[in-house]
Amino acid sequence: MSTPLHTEPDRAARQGEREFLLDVRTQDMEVNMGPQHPATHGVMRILVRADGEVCTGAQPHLGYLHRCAEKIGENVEWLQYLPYTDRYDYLAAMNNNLGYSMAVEKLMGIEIPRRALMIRTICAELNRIGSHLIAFGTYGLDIGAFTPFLYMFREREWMMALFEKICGARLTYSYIRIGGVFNDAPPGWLSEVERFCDVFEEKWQEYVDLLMVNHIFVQRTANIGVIPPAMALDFGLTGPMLRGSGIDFDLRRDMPYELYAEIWKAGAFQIPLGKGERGQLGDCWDRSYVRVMEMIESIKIVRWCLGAIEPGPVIADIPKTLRVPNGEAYVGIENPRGELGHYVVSDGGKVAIRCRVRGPSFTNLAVLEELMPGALIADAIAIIGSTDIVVGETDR
Amino acid sequence: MLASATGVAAGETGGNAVDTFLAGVKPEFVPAWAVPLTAIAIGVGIAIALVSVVAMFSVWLERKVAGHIQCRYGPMRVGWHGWLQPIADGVKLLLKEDLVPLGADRVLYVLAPSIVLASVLAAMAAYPLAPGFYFADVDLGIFFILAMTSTTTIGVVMAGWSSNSKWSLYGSMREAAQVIAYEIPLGISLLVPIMVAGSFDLIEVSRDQAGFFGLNWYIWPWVNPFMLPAFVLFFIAILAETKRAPFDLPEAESELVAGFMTEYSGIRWSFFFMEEYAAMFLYSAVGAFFFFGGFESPLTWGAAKAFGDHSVAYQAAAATTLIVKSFAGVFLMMWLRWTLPRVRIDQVMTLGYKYLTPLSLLCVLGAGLWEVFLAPHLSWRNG
Amino acid sequence: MGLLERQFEENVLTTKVDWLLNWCRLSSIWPMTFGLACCAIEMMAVGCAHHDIDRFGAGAFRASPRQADLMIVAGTVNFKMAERIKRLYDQMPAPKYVIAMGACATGGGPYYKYGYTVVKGVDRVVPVDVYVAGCPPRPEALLEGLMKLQEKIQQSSVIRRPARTA
Amino acid sequence: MDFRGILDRLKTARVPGLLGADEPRDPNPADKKDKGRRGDPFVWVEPRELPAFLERCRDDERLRFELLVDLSAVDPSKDDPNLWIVVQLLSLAHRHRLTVKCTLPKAEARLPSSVPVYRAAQWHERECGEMFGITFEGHPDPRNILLPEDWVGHPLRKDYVFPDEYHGISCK
Repeated sequence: MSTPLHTEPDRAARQGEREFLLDVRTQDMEVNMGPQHPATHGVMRILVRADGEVCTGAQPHLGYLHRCAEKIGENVEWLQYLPYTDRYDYLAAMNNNLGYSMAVEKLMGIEIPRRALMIRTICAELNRIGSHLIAFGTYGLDIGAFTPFLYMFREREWMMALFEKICGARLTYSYIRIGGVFNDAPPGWLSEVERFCDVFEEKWQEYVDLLMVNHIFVQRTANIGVIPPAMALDFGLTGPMLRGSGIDFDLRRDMPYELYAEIWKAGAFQIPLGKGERGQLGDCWDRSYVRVMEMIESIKIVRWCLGAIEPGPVIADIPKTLRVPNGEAYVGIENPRGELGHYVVSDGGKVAIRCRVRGPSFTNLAVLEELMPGALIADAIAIIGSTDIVVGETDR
Repeated sequence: MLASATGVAAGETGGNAVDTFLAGVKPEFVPAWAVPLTAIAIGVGIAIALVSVVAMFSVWLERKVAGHIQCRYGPMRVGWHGWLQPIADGVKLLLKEDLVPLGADRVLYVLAPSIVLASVLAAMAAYPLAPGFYFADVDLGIFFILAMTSTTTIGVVMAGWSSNSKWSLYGSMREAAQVIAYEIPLGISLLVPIMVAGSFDLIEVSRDQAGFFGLNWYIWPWVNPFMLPAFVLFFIAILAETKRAPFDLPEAESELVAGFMTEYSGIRWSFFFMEEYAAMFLYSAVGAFFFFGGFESPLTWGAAKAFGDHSVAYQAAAATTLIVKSFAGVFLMMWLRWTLPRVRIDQVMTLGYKYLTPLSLLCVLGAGLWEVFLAPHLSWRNG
Repeated sequence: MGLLERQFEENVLTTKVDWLLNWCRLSSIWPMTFGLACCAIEMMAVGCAHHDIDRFGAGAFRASPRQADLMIVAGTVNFKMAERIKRLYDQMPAPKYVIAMGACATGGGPYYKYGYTVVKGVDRVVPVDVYVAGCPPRPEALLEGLMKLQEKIQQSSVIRRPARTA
Repeated sequence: MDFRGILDRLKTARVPGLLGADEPRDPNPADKKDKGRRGDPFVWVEPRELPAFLERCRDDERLRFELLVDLSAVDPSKDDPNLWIVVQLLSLAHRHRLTVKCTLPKAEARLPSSVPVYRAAQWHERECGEMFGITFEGHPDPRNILLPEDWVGHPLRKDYVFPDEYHGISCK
């Protein structure tokens, strides 16, 4: 662990450690990791106060991609709001659709046909794999390894082709609707998903060997940006950030929704947990480890669904113009980045009173201010990469 | 003890092939002092041509190697398999607007790229293309090359400081720290082959490794067991010197936007680019000379047997072997760049000072002891 | 290039020189890594192995605006980002081009009606050369946009005096 | 524990600021206008006491709401004089959720900040403040988080008028 010489602004000498630089008064430099920076995954500005290479403070500035999702939620009809849900976390659009649809279904109290639940779970888990692939690929890019990013896009292209076959879009699907899914899976789609799972498992092993256990990658991520469990809870982190710090909580298992209770009982998947193998518990390496292992768990869930799916209707009967009964509901689901919550208030009309979106990246990013002081500039990039944020979801 | 027998074969030592040739064909009315000047002009022309050709080819090679490592094609539409790509890049960079950022220290900003490129060109001068064809047969060959290439740091620090941007300041500070730290192991690990060869002159070293099927190359353990570890340290040091692969911190893509080159555009930026590729070519050529038998290979051995030492065929064979070996080194560096992640600055420093420098000192100690005590008794060494 | 720019009248020689200079410019357009939103993911897909943009010589994504010729505005532009885009555009050296990728950059896209912070089209901030439709446009659409830009560069005049419009 | 259990625990532990609870109910057939209520139950809390209430929820042994999942506000309608503050709590230990609501007059929307209780509240409160015009007393850094610094008006209020020009870029 590279213990930085002086993180306190007034540069008091540590106990016992003679600080020979004490008389040199250097001024901290304010560096703008601006909205256009290769490592900020989109448009997020971080004002880093650095003394040489050592960061002494960081202040994230958001809002460069604020697209007024919540105001639109109050002006657009229920079903028309679905395309907007794809666009805030554009790496896991299926999970966003699922979250919003479940919130409205909870208010309406309708029953979803079993085949629709199956297809929903398959799509959500495939999208989780795609999202983790990009997260892991761009993390390699931040650390400096260019090639793993392109290998992972090879798998993601296949996943996008699968989604294109089922709903016609590569990135913004609007496929999971209120009451079920838009249309049934085309013939041969399920067997292709099966083939995808088989191929993906050996490719997954290749990624682990290529990057996860690469010595330089480990040196750049172990013991960096350590989040103790107490800090994780205080900052309200969820998802891989929480599990990376060793807290064993996953909405799919602990507060199951849709089919996950049944899948968990069938023992199809486990929840990977950060164990601090390569450094302290809760460092950047652990978070990446949790994301990589989650990909394999998602494959197991998809395999279980493929085994248990049978023909049947795919959408409950929904009136053309939806009128959601009076009431309010909050539904949180396990998005690849954490808990994606939809808080929907309706007074029985065609348009929502309030459609609040709780983005996991928004909360996970707040911990950055706590992790940056004392890290080198190169570590700061590794920490930002390990939080795996999507700016569309941070700014909504 | 080794050099005397073979010295005469390459024409009188000391003089420059181009110089003697010009003196011979010089008409009367041309004054005497014109000959060395034209020789120097020709030499500078050759050096610049060599550097630009090498940079052009390396740019194309890099994009194709990167492409194929990442299972894609790389440039295809610009001429057959994109061979016209470097020419298009070069001309486009020439046509770019020549801008100097506001608040930049104009003189240093403009001077920096030229210093950087000049140092590599100067180093190229002492680089013999073939045993008989070289610009300057400098007795202190490798000593001169190392001295010249170490001046690039000055140019880079000037660039970083003068372009008035925080990112380039970071890049240049890292560059200064890293390159200076790795010059020590670079110099020391080269001592091992110099000790075995007994001379700094590149042509002498290469001739000393002549022999059947390259069995006399220095890299083999039976010549000196400490040569292989010395080569490994040498290779790591030149990776850091040319800011490549795991050590590309000064121009860290994902951290410092574009490192010390952030504010440069157009032709000035391409100077830095050419310097990087020329330095890669030069260092791998030095590696080829001192570890992999410079001009000596089965090809030259056959050509020497068939056409004798002075024939053009022998010179051509020697030049091709050297070019092939150098580009093998360049390819290896490119291969590393697209696979390994980047190391952090303090890890680079600890590796340089705490591990590479002591290890290279050990190598020199071991090689010295081997040379003094064991080498005279080994039959194949005294050949 | 200031001296030579647009000085000569049109004849067989200058058109040939123009053709060559334009060919060099269009075959090495270096885009700037500038992804805003969902279109950025499709831009990454274009840079990757399946639809390789490097085949057109445009694969070197430069992070610094100084070394980039092409700014692909991929995603929604909002007011807070508009000033940054203007500054980045000004920092790019002279022959620079802009591709407005996706419905948001072209005209506000799905956020046109109720997006109070969304700029209704990036052409209100920077001059745009090629508009690519789609939300997000398929990688092939972006490649087609790049080819359209290459055609546009092909016709531009470098050293010829542009035809005197009335 | 289900909602009833949590409510009883809140009452027995005499948690400060508890006003009442509201649970989903079917529309009683008698009067036409009563549309009933669907969805989640929630708890009404006195706004001045919100931080103390949250602290007790977090530290109470039987409740253990370690995670503040979300803190946001709702403007029910144009003519309703009140705003709602909605807090979602989640307990990892006992696997249960709680929604806490309090009403604030629109004209004078002030309440103490709950950042000392949950650090996660910091950014949520900043977003709430800029979108609804609520001032959180004692918030360490009350700048705008999503909107530009010089933005006029609070967009998520029902009576918000869209701007027609910003820094020279027209919005029409």
